[in-house]
Amino acid sequence: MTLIDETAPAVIHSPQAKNEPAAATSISIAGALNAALRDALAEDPNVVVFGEDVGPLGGVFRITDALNAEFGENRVWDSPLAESGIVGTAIGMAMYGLRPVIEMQFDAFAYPAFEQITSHLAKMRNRTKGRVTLPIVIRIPYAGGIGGVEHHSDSSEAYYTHTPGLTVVTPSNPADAYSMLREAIRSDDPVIFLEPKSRYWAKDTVSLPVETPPMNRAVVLREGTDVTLLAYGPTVKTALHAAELGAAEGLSIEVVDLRSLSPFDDETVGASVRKTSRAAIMHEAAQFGGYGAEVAARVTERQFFHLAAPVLRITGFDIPFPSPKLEEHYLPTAERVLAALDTWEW
Amino acid sequence: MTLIDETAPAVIHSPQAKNEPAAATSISIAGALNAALRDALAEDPNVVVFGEDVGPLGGVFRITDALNAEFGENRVWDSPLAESGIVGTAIGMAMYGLRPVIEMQFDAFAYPAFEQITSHLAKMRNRTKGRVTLPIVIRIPYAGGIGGVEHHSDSSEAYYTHTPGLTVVTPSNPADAYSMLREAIRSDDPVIFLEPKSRYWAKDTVSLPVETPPMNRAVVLREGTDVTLLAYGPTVKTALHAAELGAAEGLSIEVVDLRSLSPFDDETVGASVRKTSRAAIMHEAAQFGGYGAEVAARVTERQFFHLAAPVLRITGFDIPFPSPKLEEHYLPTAERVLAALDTWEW
Amino acid sequence: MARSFGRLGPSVATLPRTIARALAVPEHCFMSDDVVVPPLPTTKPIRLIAETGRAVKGAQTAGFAMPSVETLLGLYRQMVLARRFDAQVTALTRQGRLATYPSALGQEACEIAAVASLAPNDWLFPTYRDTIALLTRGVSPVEILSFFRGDWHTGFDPHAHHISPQSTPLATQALHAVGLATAAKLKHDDVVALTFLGDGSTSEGDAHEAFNFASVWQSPTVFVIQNNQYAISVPFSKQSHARTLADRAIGYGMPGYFVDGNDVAAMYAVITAAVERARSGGGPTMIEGLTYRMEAHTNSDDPTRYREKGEVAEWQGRDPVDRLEKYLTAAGALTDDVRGSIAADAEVLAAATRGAMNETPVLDPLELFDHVYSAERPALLEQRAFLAHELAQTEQTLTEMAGRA
Amino acid sequence: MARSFGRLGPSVATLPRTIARALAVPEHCFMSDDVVVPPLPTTKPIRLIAETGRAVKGAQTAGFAMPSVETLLGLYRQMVLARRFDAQVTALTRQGRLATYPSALGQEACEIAAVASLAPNDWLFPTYRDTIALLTRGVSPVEILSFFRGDWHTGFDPHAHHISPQSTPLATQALHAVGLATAAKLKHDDVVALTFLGDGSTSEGDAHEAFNFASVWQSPTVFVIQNNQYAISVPFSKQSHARTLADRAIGYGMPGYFVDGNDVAAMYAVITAAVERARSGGGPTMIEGLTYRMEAHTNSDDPTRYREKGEVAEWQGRDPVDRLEKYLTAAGALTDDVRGSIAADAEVLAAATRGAMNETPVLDPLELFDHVYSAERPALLEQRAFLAHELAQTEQTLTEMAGRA
Ligand SMILES: Cc1ncc(C[n+]2csc(CCOP(=O)(O)OP(=O)(O)O)c2C)c(N)n1
Ligand SMILES: Cc1ncc(C[n+]2csc(CCOP(=O)(O)OP(=O)(O)O)c2C)c(N)n1
Ligand SMILES: [Mg+2]
Ligand SMILES: [Mg+2]
Repeated sequence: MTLIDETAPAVIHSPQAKNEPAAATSISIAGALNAALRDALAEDPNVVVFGEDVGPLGGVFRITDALNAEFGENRVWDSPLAESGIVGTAIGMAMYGLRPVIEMQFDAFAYPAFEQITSHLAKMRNRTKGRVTLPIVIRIPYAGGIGGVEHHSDSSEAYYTHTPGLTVVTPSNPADAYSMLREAIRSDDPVIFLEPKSRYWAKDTVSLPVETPPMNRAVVLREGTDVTLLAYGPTVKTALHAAELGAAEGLSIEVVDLRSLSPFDDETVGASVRKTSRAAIMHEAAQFGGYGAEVAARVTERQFFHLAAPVLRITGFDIPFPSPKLEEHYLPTAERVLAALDTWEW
Repeated sequence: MTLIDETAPAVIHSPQAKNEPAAATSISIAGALNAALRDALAEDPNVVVFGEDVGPLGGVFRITDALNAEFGENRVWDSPLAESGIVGTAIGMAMYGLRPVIEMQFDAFAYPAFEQITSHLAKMRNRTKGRVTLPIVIRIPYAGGIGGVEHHSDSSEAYYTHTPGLTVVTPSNPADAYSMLREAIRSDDPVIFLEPKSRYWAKDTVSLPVETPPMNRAVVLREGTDVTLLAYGPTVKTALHAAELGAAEGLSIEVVDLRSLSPFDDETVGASVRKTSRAAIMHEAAQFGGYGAEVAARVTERQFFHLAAPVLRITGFDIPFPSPKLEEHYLPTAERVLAALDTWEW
Repeated sequence: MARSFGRLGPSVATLPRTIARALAVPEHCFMSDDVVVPPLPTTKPIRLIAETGRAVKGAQTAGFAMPSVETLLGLYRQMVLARRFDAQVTALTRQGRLATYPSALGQEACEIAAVASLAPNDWLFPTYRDTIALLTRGVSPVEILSFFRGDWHTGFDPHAHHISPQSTPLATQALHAVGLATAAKLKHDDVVALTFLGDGSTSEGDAHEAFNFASVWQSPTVFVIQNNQYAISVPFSKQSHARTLADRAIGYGMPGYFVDGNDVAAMYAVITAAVERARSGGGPTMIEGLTYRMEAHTNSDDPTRYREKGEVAEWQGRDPVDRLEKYLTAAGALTDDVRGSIAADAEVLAAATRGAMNETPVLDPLELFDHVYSAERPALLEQRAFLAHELAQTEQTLTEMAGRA
Repeated sequence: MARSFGRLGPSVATLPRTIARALAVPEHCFMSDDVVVPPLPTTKPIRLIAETGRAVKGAQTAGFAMPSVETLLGLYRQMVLARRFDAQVTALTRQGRLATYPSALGQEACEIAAVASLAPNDWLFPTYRDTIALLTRGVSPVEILSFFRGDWHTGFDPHAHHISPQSTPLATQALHAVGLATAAKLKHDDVVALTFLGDGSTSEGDAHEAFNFASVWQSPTVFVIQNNQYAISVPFSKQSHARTLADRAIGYGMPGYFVDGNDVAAMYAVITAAVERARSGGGPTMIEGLTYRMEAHTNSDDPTRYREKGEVAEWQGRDPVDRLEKYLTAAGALTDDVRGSIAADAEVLAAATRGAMNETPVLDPLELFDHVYSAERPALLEQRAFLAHELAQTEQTLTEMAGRA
């Protein structure tokens, strides 16, 4: 195999212009991510996509579907099977001006790249006083809910959010998936782009290209007055469901989709908590040292005298992610949210 | 090189019997760790020690000093230079009944082993319903304060404490260093044994062998009534210093050495916080998503109505660990502790 | 260890250390005293039975001798059973009874030859692909399939079978194999560890580290690389630029063999020799079996996206079971009777497998908390109590609903 | 790319693909069309100048031609300057002016030959050991030593010099080199990436992944392994069981060369050929230079714990600078005048280095927050403000104390 493919189509695809949006259609998160990659590849010749099975197969989740055929082997290709190699070579490419968008096939399979991510990707800008920037997006399908066998359902966000130098975001719906991935690719900082794999096929009616709020901002998805329920990625749907159930019981739950895990949008969250005076955070990852700990700690630090009760965490248990037949007992549910809210003295 | 060394001394070294303790002598943390390894090697023929430079050199911090000569190449040896290989082969050895004690040369150089640690070491017992246990100790010199160049001063505890299946402990003084390492080696679970490298040469008068409280318990090092100051590893000394300074200002600070990061000793900490009604946690790692977040979150969850103020975090900044000439500005100091306590309304 | 060195197939004997040295470069600098310098693996795979079913003579055998007809008949039986089992499991997976199943259809020669080469005390380190190897080693269908059905991560007792859990993180298990083999060596035990690896997984850093640790420590480890030419969708040509993967062996100072992975006779002869060599203190060996993954990667894969039907058809013509069948039939060992009785056994196995998978497993969600640590943790007991309470409530609700209905 | 393939030294020409193939095994299965099959590297290192200072003839040159006297004189000058610089920095470190310094004393031939082989647009990926390579490429002493003094992690502009930051995490930089070279290839730019690796670091998984990615992608990368026979205290015999590290090349289908790393003529000839080959589309090359680390690993190391003085003395007798000096003197190129003027330049460099290191750097702690992200983060600005406040208070206290005194 030679990388240079002289037969690749030379056509430059122009992304749909912003002022003439396509008609609204029903699109899944997977479809929106695919569209975002296609538009980014078309717009910027420095964008390249590579990783395991992202070529002709289109990725095991089909997020890169048809891109190899459309843009050729020089823009979208299958690499050898080695995650440290994928991240490490992406770093070298970014040093030369490319903007690699790489895929880790599943959450737990990004761990072999941990050294490249923590010691180089996250630190390069800092090490070089801003002289070397690494505009790289690492796409990671994460979390459970699809009945995956072991190592296919980890929620690894806490490892990345604790690492200074990384930006960590996660969309929960098709419009954000498109808009946030485009923004991540345009970012000059490395972005860990966490894709909630159980939500890949969730659809919404969207007209692409779409621009949603900046990816570093949280968004209030549903207003409420009694409690602020913070969620992200795969738990957003559950949070909205909990709010429905709560409403039926007369509880007014405000649902905030964090979207950006690092940085954390203190402003939006703070405003909501000051309004409701109670907060809870949901995630699938184990609770101990999970992302929810940071959320609980900083919300408490900043809003202590507005809080009527301790911040609750509705999360996975402190155990390895279970096998397919048992994951339903692990994953946080709307019922668990309500049960948790019930533990507060009101 | 053949591993089997028929010329190795066949002598079995008997550890000093518990009922005849040696006379108390001045010993450093490094010396205590070395003694613990020696006694463990002598006591249990299944204990083996290997890693980078742990043989004739005795490790770059001399923690394995003289053990190679004393126990021979079959018990204490230099491995090839590959951290994933070291952890991965230790796993296979433990499956066969050995109790490997392995060294990662510096905190950031454990990252290449991250997949072996998270996907196998932490999960093996669970994957096999308890049928395969991995009694492995990974010793990791961690944190800053020694003027190390980049990648030599990371505080990586949050990565390990968030990983279910791992036990994570860190001593702050020679007696604990000895006792906790002995206990870690006896444990049937994998233990991440974090050694505060800036404190390696701190001495105390101890008579070995010494048995301190179980390694899963926190210890109140100094009693106080106004605030509970939680610290571990390298920050314990700073915490005690802060308590001195506080006392001079009329502030009674209770200092708790956590010792065990996972599990967290809710009982000891809870009792202290209920007494003082205020708590602060110190660590060198970056604050965002750091171990202090878990401590703040769970202390708040469990003691909310006993707390007069939010739990404070006195930690590193959310930046990569600085170069030697700038680390003093990064590391938490006793002055910062007092300044932080000053931000509370009393 | 006062053991003699093992043989590793007559014509692939290890060379004496007659290599020219740099003047003035001390010997220890670049070669230790017991380095064995094998010749480069051939690029024509070692083969004992041709596709026609006839015995191969000459250079391509690399001097390996044909296993006895009894041995081959035993291998044949295992291959037929394994294939029937594999087909049954694939069918059950299509019916939705299993969460996933990576079939080894077409790879039976590699799988069975490897297992057959091991003594009971030896250890096997399989991947997700090597289910039929577990079967052949005696793990029961339900214990095996518990993992793929999704009951628990590992359904069998590794210590009872000397088989590690099937590894999903690629190449990681190779290091475990090296570690276990080294531990056995340190204890002077007669134990060899054999690990499977896929072609794709050889690209991982862990594969390299395993090869290197094994050779530096001269650990009794056998690496069996099943080069089935695909890593999910990625063809071997995008995985490696080398002539063969077996060529890697020279860089570790260990013998490497490139073998026709669809010829069970050749695989058995080479692996047996390697196991014997490891057993007798001769260190590790790398063996590449060239084979083909006939099925999709797993049931959720769509191979039409990345490979031509013609290619699959071509490899159908190189089927490992057919080939052996022809040979044994010509040798007069595989009579219709024998064939019939093996086929009948295979049906019994398939029926037992179906039966086992048609039963609904009884799982206790509270067991989730029981195997995380050896000692109880108060915080985990709290979480366990929470789930117990939730389950009790659900139970109660269900009872109430049933009462009302 | 319509470029011609590069030469890689006459006698080590790449073989045509005349390798026997398996019958019935489709060609694409185990070898792609442009695989180059080099012969195994020799185990006697390639050498052009003997330790006596005389030119080597015959097989040991592997057909590589002696560089011109002008070229060698240039290399000599750089080696002398580098050695003087290295000695000066070691002395400054002993005086406590630097936090740490890993000396490359004895490895000048590898370091200087590699840098000299590169064109300005090519990129260098050095490790902590390769400081004199940076010097030779034109980075100023203060920009280099800023890292070792502890001012900041990287003191120079990588883009200005086409040199990546000196890498501490072992072998990681090799992947960066492959990535950069691949990007340049994709952009049809005439850029080669050269990375240094230590013998110890070849044991890391990343080294393997870098070799493999480079060969699969045919990226214009040159791997220069400085086998100085120690990884801190661990001798090479505990690092690898292979004949030579260059033997690894065959397993990636790339040319590998085992070279006398204390012979700058040989290192220069082989690396230059590899760079040229990469430049003209011929893909990556692996080169092992056998050399010796004369100093301790760093100033905080104590080599008496793990190696004999005799061994060091032996290698002193193989000094790379001495050897070249003899050759050039015999060739009449190195007159006392020339030698004197080079020595004088070296003293100027040493003085400048001393001067630079005797100045106290002015560091702004607040800059700690300025380069973590491209965009400002409110929470980080809060932390910055906290430190600013703390610094101002300290300042004020100092002023007050000074006022009182
Ligand atoms: C570390 C890691 N990365 C990625 C994956 C996802 N994955 C599972 S199987 C597979 C292909 C493996 O190919 P190969 O090693 O050839 O084995 P085969 O499936 O062909 O038997 C990939 C990429 C994984 N399981 N582990
Ligand atoms: C991933 C990693 N592990 C461990 C270390 C600690 N360490 C620094 S240098 C060194 C030895 C490296 O030896 P070698 O690659 O031969 O290079 P040399 O120092 O001899 O130039 C070690 C173990 C490190 N820097 N990075
Ligand atoms: Mg495969
Ligand atoms: Mg070295």
